[in-house]
Amino acid sequence: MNDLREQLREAVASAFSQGRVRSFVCLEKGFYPFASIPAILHSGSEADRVQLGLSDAPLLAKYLLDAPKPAGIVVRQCDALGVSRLIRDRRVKREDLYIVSVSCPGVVDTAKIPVSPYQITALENAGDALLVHTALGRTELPWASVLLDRCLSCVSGSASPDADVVLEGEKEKLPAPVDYSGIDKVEHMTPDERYAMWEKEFAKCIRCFACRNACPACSCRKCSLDLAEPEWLSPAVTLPEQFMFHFTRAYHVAGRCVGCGECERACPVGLPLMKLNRKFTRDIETLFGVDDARIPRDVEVLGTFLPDDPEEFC
Amino acid sequence: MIRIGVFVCWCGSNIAGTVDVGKVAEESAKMPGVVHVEQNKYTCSDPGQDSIRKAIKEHRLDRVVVAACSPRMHEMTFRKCAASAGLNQYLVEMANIREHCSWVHSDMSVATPKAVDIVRRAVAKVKRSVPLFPSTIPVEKRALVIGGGIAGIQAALDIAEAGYEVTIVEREPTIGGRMAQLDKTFPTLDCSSCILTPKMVDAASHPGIRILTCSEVEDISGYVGNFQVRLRKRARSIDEARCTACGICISKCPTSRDSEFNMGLGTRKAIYMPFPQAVPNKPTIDREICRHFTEGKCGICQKVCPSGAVDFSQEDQVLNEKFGAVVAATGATQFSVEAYGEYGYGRYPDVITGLELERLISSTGPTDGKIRRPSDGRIPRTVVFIKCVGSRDENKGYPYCSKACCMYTAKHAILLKEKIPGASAYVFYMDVRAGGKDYEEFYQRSQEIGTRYVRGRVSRIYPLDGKLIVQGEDTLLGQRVEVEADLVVLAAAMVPQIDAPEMARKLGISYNQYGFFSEAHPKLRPVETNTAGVFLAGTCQGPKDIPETVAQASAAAVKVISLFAKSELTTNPNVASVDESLCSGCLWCMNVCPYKAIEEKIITERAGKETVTRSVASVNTGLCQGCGACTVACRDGAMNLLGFTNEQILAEVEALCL
Amino acid sequence: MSLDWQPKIVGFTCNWCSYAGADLAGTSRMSYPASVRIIRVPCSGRINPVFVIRAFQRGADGVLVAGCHPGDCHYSTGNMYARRRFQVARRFMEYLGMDPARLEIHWISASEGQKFQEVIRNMTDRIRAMGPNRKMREIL
Amino acid sequence: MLHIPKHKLLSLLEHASGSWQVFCPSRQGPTVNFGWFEGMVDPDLIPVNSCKGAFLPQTEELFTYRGTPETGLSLAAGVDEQKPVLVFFARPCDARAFTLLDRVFLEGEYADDRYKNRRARSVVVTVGCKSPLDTCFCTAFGIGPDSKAGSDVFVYDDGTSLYFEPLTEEGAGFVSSHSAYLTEGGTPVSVMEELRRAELPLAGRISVEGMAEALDSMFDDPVWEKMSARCRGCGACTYLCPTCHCFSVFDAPRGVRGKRYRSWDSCQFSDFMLMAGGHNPRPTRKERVRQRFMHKFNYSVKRQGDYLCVGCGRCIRACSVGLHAASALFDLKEAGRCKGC
Amino acid sequence: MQGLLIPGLARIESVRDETAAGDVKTFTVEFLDEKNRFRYMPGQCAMLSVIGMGECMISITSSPTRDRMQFSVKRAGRVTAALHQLEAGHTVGIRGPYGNGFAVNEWRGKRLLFIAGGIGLAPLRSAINYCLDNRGDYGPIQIIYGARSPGDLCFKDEIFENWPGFPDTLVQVTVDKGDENWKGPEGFVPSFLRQVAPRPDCTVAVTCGPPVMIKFVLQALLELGFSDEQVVTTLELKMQCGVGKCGRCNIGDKYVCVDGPVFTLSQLRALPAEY
Repeated sequence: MNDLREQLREAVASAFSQGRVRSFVCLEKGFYPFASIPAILHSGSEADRVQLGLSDAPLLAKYLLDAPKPAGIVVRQCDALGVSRLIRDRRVKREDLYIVSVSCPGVVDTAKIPVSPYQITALENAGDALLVHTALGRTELPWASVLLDRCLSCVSGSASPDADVVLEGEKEKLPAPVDYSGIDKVEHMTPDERYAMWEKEFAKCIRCFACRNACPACSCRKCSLDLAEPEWLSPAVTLPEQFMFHFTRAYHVAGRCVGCGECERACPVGLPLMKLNRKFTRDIETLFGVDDARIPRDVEVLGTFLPDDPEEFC
Repeated sequence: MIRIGVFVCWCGSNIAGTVDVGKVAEESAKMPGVVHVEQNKYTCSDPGQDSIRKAIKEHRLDRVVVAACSPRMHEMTFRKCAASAGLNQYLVEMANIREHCSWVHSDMSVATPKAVDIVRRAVAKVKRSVPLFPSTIPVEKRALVIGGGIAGIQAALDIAEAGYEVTIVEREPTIGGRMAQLDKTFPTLDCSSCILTPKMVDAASHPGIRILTCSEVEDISGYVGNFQVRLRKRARSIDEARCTACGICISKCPTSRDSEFNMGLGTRKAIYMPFPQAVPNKPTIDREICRHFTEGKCGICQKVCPSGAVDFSQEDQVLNEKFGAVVAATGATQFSVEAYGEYGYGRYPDVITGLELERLISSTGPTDGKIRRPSDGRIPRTVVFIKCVGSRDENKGYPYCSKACCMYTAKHAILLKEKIPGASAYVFYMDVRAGGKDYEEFYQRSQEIGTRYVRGRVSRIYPLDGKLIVQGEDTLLGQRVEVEADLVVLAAAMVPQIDAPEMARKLGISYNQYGFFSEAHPKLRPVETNTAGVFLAGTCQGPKDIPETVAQASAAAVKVISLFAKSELTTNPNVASVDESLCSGCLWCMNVCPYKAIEEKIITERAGKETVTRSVASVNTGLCQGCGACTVACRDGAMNLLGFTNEQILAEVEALCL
Repeated sequence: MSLDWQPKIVGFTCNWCSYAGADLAGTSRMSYPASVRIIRVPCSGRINPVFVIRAFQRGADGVLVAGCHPGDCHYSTGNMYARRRFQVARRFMEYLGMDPARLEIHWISASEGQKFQEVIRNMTDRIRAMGPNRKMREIL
Repeated sequence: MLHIPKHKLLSLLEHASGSWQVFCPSRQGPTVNFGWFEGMVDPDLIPVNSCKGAFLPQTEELFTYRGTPETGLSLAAGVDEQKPVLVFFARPCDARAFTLLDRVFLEGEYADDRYKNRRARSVVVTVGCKSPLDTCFCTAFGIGPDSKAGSDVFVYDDGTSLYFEPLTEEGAGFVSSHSAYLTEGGTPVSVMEELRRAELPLAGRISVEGMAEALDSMFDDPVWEKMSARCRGCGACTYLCPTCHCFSVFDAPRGVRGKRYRSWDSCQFSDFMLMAGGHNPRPTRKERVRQRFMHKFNYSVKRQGDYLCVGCGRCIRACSVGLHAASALFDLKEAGRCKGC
Repeated sequence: MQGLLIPGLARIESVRDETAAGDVKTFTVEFLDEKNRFRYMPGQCAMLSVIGMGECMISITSSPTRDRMQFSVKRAGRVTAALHQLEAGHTVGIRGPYGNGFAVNEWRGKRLLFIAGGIGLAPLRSAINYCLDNRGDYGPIQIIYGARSPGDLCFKDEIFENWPGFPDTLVQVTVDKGDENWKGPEGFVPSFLRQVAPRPDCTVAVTCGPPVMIKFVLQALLELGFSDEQVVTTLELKMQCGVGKCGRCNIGDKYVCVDGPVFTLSQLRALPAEY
């Protein structure tokens, strides 16, 4: 663990010293010990700030948009997908990037820890268990029970293929297929029940755009939802507009969502946004025979077709 | 300000009979932007159009809505009318209150409010219309025909006859293509070369036609009327101007290899002419085997050539030329029948393909027209024909029907009997398809002369003392059949050229799952492609026989001619357009464009203090046909379709729902 | 729900097939309920699923999306994209609670005036039975 | 002191909602959110959002209009519910925040009539913070779990009963009008003690001592660059903040009629300041993040004599990249100190 | 109508094209309802609504000493473009007055130097006419006005006929680039200002125009010996409410809408450079 961090630190430092990068996107210690935060380094001397981020680590890919190029970035598998998304969307050029990939045992979701995260003094990855240290003492929790959802169905624990540097550490312990049970639940409701449910959820939405701004698939220079003309979305926060907002957001990432769940993690009022994204992902996989639609491809699923595509219209 | 005029048409009683036109006019007057409303008995009539012109001037109208019939009926009429009054014709919008309203409803109380809605929609849309200006593009009146087979030759001749320059590009040393390899043609049994060679000569001698053999298309860019084409003319090593085609060089050449023209049944020299009537009638040096090139020795041909036409130093030429239209006539090839191991092609020399048989029958062939077995040269007494080899077979070949095989097999059977009296012919078939003028009769004839048609597939062929035992099943009698054959002929399917997809990409046209080029519309635009200015002729579009091929070639020629008949093309201004300030440059729009009309463009702009360069999508208005698929693929709303903008459509939706 | 209530159906039709089909219904005087209001677009590939949501927002009781039959697109492939887009988008609207019957997608050729008539008749009947749409609808 | 068993609380609110618009916390799936009373109330958890929406709704109708500029217009001002607003179970920080919003919307040359109407006759019932979160640091701003500022009624929760202590006339009015549900007797001494003694560990880590003055000279400090680098530019912090009050005004035309709305807006959004000509005085996250914290910890002190932050910790819980009042105050303090050395 | 953010409806009495390009129009308006009328001072602004499109803050270009209220608007964004679409007889919404305005009372007895570029003359025009209508109260008035071309000059009748007619009033007009019938001086305002070199003593210099011009005009004034306190300018920022609540138009702790738009150079120097 720590020696992985050491390797990482060296990788970052040498990237600067070799003049491979002008900036480096990584994680650093945050205000709270449990939550590391994104950082953009500008010189090798800052390399010590680099952290692996055992818990609540935000996704980094999108910081590449503004980082001075060539830019380095530390990626886990989830981030690698995000980077690959941005490359496919031509928002960054691969040649402008220096990708250091670290294999990742999964990221702890402190929301799943029974103690208040803010009381955590330290977290410790002890093989199949997580050790939570607080002022009051030490709690041991089964590893699987504390991971972010995205980690439970990690595309693959192994480091991303096209990295410049691959740092092998502990591998993802339990990559499992995406859990669609949440979607099933909704699908089994009647339309009215579904509508009532979403109405309740969307009523909570404060339209802060945290979901959009956190999403590696939402990288437009100017989001069409911000335009005054044509007004795709009214700034008025009313239920019909909330439906418009969430439909459009989800539709725009349909077939492009990398399944990182950062939108959901970023949502301050806890909307189940992945319930929207995953619906598209699964439909696309089942309808168009795409295997694992989370992986960015050279042709968008909705940007192509098969002569005998299925349809349920009439 | 926006000053919209609304003209509500009675269309006699067609509209006024079921729609309260007065009410519609009254309501229209209240719509935002509307400053003038009038009713006309027949708006499309001269007085009607005059009143529009008058109103445009008197009321300073800058937008016009005509509430009348379908735009498919009269949009052009009213656009011209507005234009004649000095208003940009794209500031006219029609509200279809006849076909979509008065003619489908009888109750005025429901038809009238609906008509009002329809007008409101048109008003809302036209309010957001902007003047559009069709651009005109010049037409380079030279046609490029790719492929010098019968399709290419026919197309070239027709185009040239109309007085336009044509260039035929043929990768072989001669034009003529597959048809030149054939002996006789069904159903008339006239000799192939007898009807083909004159055409070849016509083409060669036609002042308007230039033939580039040993040549290939390397790249095509541009768009209808203005294609930039890069051609490579491979070195022939012969000075065509000097060569008199005396043929001494050929006779003296020490090196030889299997003849492609004879399907490998005979040989040819390193310096050769594919066949005597080749056009141009000049030899070519095959540098792959010529000793001068392989070993640096030899050079006999050069020594013996009386006119000093042999030129080893000749180099490939690259020609960059401009053409206004392209006819793809790249033809098809023969299914590689090795896929059917049970037929033993390749293992047993006396198992041959239809095209090989053509060469054996042909007087210019390796056997001077005598049908002899490749193995021992003996005259075969019993010949088995197997149809649908590679066609109508999803497992080993293709699901489609190769179309010509039934007829040429019938032809082969007939010719066999002619050439070898008393010989017997068996035809294993799945169905006999003889759709076509005189085809059925021709097939009947082949039966009358004793050809035995066995319905069923051949399961196995094996040699047994000098013969080929053909085992199969007669599915009609439901019994196994076994034939002792001297020769087995496989009716190999017509399949696309292996490099067809590559050519399609060069041409920017699409192709089907097998590799045949796709026409713009299977019924209504059979020779056009979805790239304007590129047309299809012959088997590159799908299996065809000669008559069909020639017909399609002439059709393609007509398309080219009518294109050249215009001095310049006016492009439809309802094309996609990019708001570069919004475009993120993801270029996903490129994928969905059926016309390759979107390309990347690098722009430089000020971003705060420094200047930055970034890439955005850019629409080639010459190529764009205005379908709008790209606009929906564009998430940031940067891609819009002029005349059907997002602003307009959203406004229409709103207007209809209010 | 009073029987004389007329649902409001917004119809997006491609110019080459379905709009012409509607025209044909007209020229052949095939009557159908006065529920549908047509917006003409070049191709079903031009129709953005977001337009549909906007229609429901503004008060449509149903939306019809119509284009050339797959394979017959005037622009060769536009309706193929439309088919994919609306296949997933329609399922998604359903998932959000919109009754699927309120959004219909049909392939109507220029020669299918009768089909157009039937589509409108059936759709209108179904929506009449459901009553006015309240979902995603703004109150003015 | 008048009190009511917790399980009877709902019936009290049911009754109250007859003559009041009740704004209170209720459980929404995993979280507790403030919102208009719909038969549910949750007095225990600190809501995710603040209750500023009671007086400054996220979106409100300023007026509706008919007609067009060309054909003539008529306006009709949007009207509020006639019932007065009852904010139930505000937290001391929320209540205090109201007093800060009042300075913005009620004081000075222009009083905001819409805000004023809702605020007038309103009653704020605040519940003592028995179990403050680890993200709470209100004490850093002189507020505490038992602060009464901005409240009309203060409620003590001893776990089984709620004790009502009227602080103002309006408060007293509200309590007496619901005396039917309340029984007299007893003082929740232990709870009061508990509240007084309540410790906020976080408050220890940060102090706003002299922050305003320090910031005077830090407008061009590199710390802003460092802090803002990770900002995702969303509005979560500002929208959940009980004191942020930026809004925008816009029209929603529908044919020949329409509405003019006012909606929350956020200084963190990239085109918050974008001008018609294309000029943007705050083009990057740096300027926007700086604006937010300068406004809270410097500008507002100069304008209204007080910090525009109550230490509720909502931004701490809201921000997905740990850029919040606490971290900012911490970093700014550091930066300020470094300047010294 | 009651309501802080609710405009009063006004009728457009007339619309005048100021520039050849037609990008500046002057609207003369009259409230439909007497009680919406408001008193204002030169330099103050009002929120102009095209109902259904939106609002924008526009400086009042007429002088309170004249009876009709006027606004000169340059086409810049959506709202101003929509405003330009309107004609006499159409309805707009107006609320105000907002902002501090010019300290015309403190100017009494002083010499006044107005320096404007392009549409920047609009707010100054209000003050100029105010001072001219109270001519006796003020010392000599010098007006230096410039524009890109003769066609871009606004209020031509006033700068060429009306104003020069007043006693002790000097109007000097320059254009960046003249045309065939342009007789006057050519050159940018700042350099022209240096040539003219007005005297600083007991003078108030009031300037408004495009940011670049202001930047160099301020330099020039300082060179000419003006002090920060003597120099007055107006600022423009995006505004939504106009009453210091929407939190948009602040520069440091000052809101342009209520503390501005008029600032002395010394006040500006105290503010962070974020505009």
